[in-house]
Amino acid sequence: MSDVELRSRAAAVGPECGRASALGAGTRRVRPGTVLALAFAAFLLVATVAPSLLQTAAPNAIAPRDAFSPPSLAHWFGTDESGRDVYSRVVQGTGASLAIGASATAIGLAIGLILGAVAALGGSVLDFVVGRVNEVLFAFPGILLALLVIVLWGPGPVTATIAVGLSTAPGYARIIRGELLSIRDSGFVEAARVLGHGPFRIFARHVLPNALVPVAALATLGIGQAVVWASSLSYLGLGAQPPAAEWGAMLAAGRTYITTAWWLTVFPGLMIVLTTLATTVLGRAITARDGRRR
Amino acid sequence: MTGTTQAAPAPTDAPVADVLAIEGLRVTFGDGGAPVEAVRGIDLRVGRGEVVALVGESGSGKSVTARAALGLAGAGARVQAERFELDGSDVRRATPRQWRRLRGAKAGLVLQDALVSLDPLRPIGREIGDALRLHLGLRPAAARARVLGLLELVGMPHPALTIDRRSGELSGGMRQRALIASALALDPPLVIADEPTTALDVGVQVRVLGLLAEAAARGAGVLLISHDLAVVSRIADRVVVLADGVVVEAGPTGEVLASPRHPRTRELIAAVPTDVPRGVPLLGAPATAGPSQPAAAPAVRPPAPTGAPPVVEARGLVKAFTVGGSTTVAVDDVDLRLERGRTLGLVGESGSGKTTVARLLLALTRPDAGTVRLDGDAWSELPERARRPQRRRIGAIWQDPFGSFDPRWGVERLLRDAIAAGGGAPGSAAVADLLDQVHLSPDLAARHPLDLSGGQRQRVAIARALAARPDVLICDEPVSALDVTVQARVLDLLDELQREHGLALLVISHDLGVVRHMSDELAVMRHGRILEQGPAERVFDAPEHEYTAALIRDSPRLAVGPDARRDPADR
Amino acid sequence: MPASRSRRRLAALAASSIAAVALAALAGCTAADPSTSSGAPTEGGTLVYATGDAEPSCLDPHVGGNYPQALIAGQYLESLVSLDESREVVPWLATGWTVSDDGLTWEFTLRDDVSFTDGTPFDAAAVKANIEHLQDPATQSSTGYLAVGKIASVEVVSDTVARLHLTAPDSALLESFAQPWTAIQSPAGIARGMDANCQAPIGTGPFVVEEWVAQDHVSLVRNDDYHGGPADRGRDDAAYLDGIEWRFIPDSASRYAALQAGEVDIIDNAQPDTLAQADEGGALVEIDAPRPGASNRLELNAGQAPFDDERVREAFIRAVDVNDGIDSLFFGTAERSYSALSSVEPLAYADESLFGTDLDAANALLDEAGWTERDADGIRSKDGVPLVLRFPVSTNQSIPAEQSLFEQVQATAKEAGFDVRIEPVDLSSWYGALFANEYELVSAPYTKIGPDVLRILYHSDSITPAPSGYFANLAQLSDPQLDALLTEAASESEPAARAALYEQAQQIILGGFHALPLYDQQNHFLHSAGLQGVRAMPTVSTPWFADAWLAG
Amino acid sequence: MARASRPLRTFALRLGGAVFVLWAVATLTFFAIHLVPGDPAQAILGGPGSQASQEALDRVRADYGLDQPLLAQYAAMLGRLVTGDLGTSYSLKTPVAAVIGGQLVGTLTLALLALVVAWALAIGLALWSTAPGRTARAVSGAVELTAAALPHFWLATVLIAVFSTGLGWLPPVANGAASGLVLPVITLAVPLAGFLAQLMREHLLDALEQPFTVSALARGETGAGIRLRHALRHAAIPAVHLSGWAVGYLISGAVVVETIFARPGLGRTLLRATELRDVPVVMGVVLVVAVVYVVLTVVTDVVAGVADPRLRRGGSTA
Repeated sequence: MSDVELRSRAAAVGPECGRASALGAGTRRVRPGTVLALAFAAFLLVATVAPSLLQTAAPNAIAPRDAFSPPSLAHWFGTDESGRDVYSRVVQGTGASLAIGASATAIGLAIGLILGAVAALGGSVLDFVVGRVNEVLFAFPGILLALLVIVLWGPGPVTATIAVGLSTAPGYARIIRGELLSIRDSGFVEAARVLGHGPFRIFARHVLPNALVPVAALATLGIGQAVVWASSLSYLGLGAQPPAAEWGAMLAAGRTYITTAWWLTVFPGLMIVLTTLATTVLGRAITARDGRRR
Repeated sequence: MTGTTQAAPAPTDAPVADVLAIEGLRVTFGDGGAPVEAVRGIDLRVGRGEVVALVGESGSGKSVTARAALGLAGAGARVQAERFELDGSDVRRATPRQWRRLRGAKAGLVLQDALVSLDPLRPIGREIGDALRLHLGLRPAAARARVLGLLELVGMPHPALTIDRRSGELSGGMRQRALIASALALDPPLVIADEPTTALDVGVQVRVLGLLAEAAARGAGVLLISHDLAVVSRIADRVVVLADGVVVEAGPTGEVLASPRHPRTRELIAAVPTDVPRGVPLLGAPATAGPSQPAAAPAVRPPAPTGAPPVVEARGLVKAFTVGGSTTVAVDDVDLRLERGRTLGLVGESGSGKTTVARLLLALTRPDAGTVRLDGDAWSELPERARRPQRRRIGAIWQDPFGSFDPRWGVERLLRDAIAAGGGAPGSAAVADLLDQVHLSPDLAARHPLDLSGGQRQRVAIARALAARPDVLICDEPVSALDVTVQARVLDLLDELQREHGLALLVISHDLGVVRHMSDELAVMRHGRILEQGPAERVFDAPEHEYTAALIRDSPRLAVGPDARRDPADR
Repeated sequence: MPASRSRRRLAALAASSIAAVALAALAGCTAADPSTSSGAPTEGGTLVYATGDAEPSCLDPHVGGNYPQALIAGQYLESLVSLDESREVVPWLATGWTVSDDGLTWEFTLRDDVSFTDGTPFDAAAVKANIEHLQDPATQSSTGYLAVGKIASVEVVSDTVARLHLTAPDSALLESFAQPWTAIQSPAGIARGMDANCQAPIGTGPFVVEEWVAQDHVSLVRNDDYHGGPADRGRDDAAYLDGIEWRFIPDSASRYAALQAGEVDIIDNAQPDTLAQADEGGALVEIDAPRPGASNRLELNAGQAPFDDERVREAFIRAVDVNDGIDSLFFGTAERSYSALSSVEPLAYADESLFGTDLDAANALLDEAGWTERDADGIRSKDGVPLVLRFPVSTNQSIPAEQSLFEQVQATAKEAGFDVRIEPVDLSSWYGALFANEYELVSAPYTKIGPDVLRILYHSDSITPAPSGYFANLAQLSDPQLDALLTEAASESEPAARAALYEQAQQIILGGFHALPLYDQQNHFLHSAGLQGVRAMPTVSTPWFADAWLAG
Repeated sequence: MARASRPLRTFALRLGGAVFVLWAVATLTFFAIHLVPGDPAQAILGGPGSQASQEALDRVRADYGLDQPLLAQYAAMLGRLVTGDLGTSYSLKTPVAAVIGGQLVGTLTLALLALVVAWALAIGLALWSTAPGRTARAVSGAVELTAAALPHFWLATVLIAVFSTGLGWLPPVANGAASGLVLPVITLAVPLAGFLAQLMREHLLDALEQPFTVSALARGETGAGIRLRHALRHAAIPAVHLSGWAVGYLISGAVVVETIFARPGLGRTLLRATELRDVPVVMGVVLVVAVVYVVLTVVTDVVAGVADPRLRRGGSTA
């Protein structure tokens, strides 16, 4: 019997008992994937806080003579064009990359939150205005935004981060607005008003927390995306500054040798993907818990 | 209204061949390690032209049984039966492919809410036509013609227009008709209707039942699933009462109603509020009730000296909504008085403006005209800032308590929050006490509403409302989402609490039976206006307005005599 | 494939007959070039050329005047003179020339049998028009403008004789006229105005600009009436090819892939790693033609601290180690240079001893110079000022391998306590940083024929920026003695004396540790074995297709 | 009559909104670019490193009104824009309209094809992710995320290495033929497909939990039928709303893709113009992109509205 029928059981017996819908959906149970994700997250944490614990070599020590050596026991991920140990650089790059990813996402979220909140809670006029502002941001090709920011303040991780943050903001704004609207009109906000709670308390205790849960899930996706974005800037030669070992930059630099030395791009790329995977799985875990409740 | 019925009504007294024959049906959900047995060996028979009502509370297994009859119990379910025949063919070993051929052709399904049971993105014509397409491979044009016929059959107004509408664009009644039409598309020998009338306005209820009765009259076997004995008793030839996955009682409707043998059956009968006079508890002592000590809430206030202003008084309330250019008047010149310790019932069909009135009284929306006064003082005119400290005095419970709980909060936190709002000390003692007042065990405090049953949730909602020590409780459709038995207990609880705390209640419902049972005063509302208002008994016994009369006539009551199921058909 | 060795052999052969050299050139400059053994040339076919250089914003090399323009202009424009493989000046549009004793008057005799592809005859008037066009500020010429800077006026003696009056002797004049940036165009074409002329300049060359599809390609078609060419050309007739599709493929990997896929017949700016591959593969043929003029080198900005102190400059040069890097990053396709000039320049002076790596010496020098304090990372500082070297890198100008090499410079310099800050930026920001004098290190290639490039790069006059902010002396080397030498050399027509002067000049530049030479300006072409008869012009190493053909 | 005026009002709002957006985009770009270091006059005179003489600079400044105060220049620019004049490119000396006109088609073809392909891929992925069994969902989920996490430049290089250099099936760079479009389109489409699929699968799963799937099953509908005829529509609508954003995303991607595959197009024009500080061209490209975006959002809103009448009541603003 197809799984449609399995899942539809939720709806089938839904009206009768509230918890069936929770049982019904397969997405909504803690999965082994979550455990793996946590493990990887732990690795990232260590790599950020104390990279030296994980490194097998000095990340920036050059050794031109053994450049381009493929993965081996000596160099797990091989060496790059300057003979630096790719594995150690990948570990080294974790901090920088996550910093870019996280802070870019943070910037995007912050702006998005402000715009979204104003739009959702500020009345129809503000909503319209913010809507346009959002469209303006949307209408700007993200890359141009990035280029402008970079030529304005010079290249480097910071500007790259700002650029990426800015260009992701409208997306967040739109989603947050939607969330806030649905919460604003929800029964529990009404109930809180009836109990005589003030608007700020309601916003702080009910609206915001509930809006943030799905947003958190978004953010997890955003981090990986931001790193990828930054790497594209590095490809255009505007990303992190050498010799900083940042995944995006490594990806961009290694690209030249993709046919001769695959390991230069594959491993940093893998880290980006795995990070996105891990964060997303964790994000899903968060929302799954929340999702049961809506 | 039913228009052209083509097939000559099959004589009901003719020997009936079973379209559904089930013996020893067991359904177990192997969720995780501990398998849950939802249905534990029931026998069920539906003959041609026969309406069989499968009645029971939530979790009694009735819906699972119905699904099983369609092979939709779910992949997680294990279905066993000694005998399982659909229109004569054994389906115990049926493959998914075979099931698909049976569904729709041999058995049609009518679900509760057509708004979600029909794909909101597809015109109903297509939805109905699907069955034809799937089983007869009809070309769109041919299918359309057939669908139009079906819409005629179910008495859909202007079929030619409605056929291209989506369910969201239709009224509840029309939707339900469409849904039934899709179930009848291939004129299946068996029609299974799962709560087809729950939460529908009584008028619509009657018409829907009428359609099912007609289907039976045309020779189909109808399996009608409901928690409300009163509703099904209208048209059911036989009643099968389920409890905890077993049949506790079965027999001709008349007999079962006249002389119920099993306590669960009696409970179901007793739970029907219609015609039970005000103040008489429906189910005697609440089943879940513990020893109810005197409440910690303030003692009953003395009934207000006559002449004292009503707790809540609304004068000339008017509220209109403008949705993109078009304006609709939701509430039109409404006057209401809520006296301390008494209950005002407000009844009307969906869309009559009941809820808007509630929101106006709660000062959640500003009236365009008119005022609401609280204890004679200004209320609706107050600036929100000034009103806020007073708000706790008017509590509210809604049809969907779940939606009124912050999804992130557990029972305890919900109640503490409310107690604090009422100026009380939010200790766990207070929480336990509140739960006790609504006859819930204190250890529910630790749970999340998600893990509570519908009835328990509504009790928690009531507890939260009480926590703020209100003078007035506004109940908007407090029970319409609940099983009758649960509904009965909640109603009894409200009564009890009113007596304890001298609350003034406003009970809003589309179900006149409920309102009448609860109310001292009664107001009938339609199109935003109060049609008539007065002492409950008077309004109910001698309705001044024809509409009121219709409401009274349609409100579900236990039918007496086997011919009961005829009457809806001739309207 | 040690190109340099073959070049030296060439220098030796130089005396022998021009045509022979031309052939030998092909033999020498190209790895195992089949064309030497191959059969008769075949007519027809369109060659697809893929360039990695930026797309010019104007096809007229008079305007602005950069290498991308030179590359393509060489196909439809001709110069007055050219160079042969031994870098001797040989006739082209001018059949001969004489110079007065005071070196202030030059007389050029012109070919009388040439006309521009618009029918305008090529004559002295045309030469006059072109030189004036170069000198007109409205033309916005930078390279050609400098080349003809000393010409006061042009006198049309007859149709075939043009007399040039100079303000000062110019020993580099002929070399200047050999450059594509001074190539001769139809006066009628120039008269059309800049916009039209930029779209399709009209020359006398073997091909004619047919159309220019922005960002995609320029189509060139054969000039059927073409005859002659530079004196060292083996033939006299029009090109074999029907035309050339000149494509712009900025991404090196794609460019190489396109060549492998046979989408294009020849690419320029071939990357070291792909050269190495091609070498193994054998299906592709390489032409290694280093650009003349300056070598690729790091300029040390002596205009401000810390490099205003020679000891610090020497310390830096002693500290960095690039040899291994060059080997590994360039896969042996580039040879370390120890000269400020390209190795193709006969007057290039190299002194390897100045550039030996010696970390101890470096440290000693820095201590001596007062950069004694060192922080946790080992970065030195003096009076609290850290030893920071800002190094803006133009991502448009430096290939990945070079940028990686800079990272290695960064890493090795750090050991001595230098904090090298590599700043990858786009071209505009790069110039911006230079103009604002916000750099201590910079790599700025400069292509020009002849040692006179030294005057442009190291004469103190070149420190004072043009109104636009541009200045060429990025080392900000200001040395009266050097200035004198360069000025004198520029007007010294006697070869031996001239050579001596330039050698002294280069000794000052290198000896003062003002620049760290890396390698010649890399200029590698890769082409399919099917393409034959290609040569790189000895002038500025642009490809010459008039004698190329597509075999089979 | 209130009913009659409504579409008019909404149209007026839309139009007003669109104009506002264009104005804002123009303004932002104008001032942003003028904040950027680099002298426009120099950009005009041969770009970076030009040795233009003082008089030349002065003349150009006068010609292009660069000696005017910034606000005056801004006003002049707006004036030109209103008359539909995008000005003249600094570096190419040709009308911006012509410069862009030449590139627009190429980029739009690329972007729209990529959008279509992305949609196809996304639908496939999303459907796959709802297939029976945990593994399908897990694997497809991983595939979606990986796809979404692929940088264009990396994907492009790999595709070239495999399909051009390796297998020799497809040309590595644009050539008039359609085959030259394949790799660029795929490069652009895959990461986008990753996004869309993630979005759709969530809604797909939700839709499959709706009661109407039960009714459909009860009619004898097949699992596939449920997915294609019912669930997919529900999943598609939110994704359709994204299309506007998607085009912006694709054009950003086009910068890289067009560079790698040597395709003429807006992306490269934009990149080059920014590097050369060619203000008019940057402005022109941005405006064109904005127009495309605005038009597309309107279209998608209409499409979504047709697909789901519920959206027409109380339309969304942001």
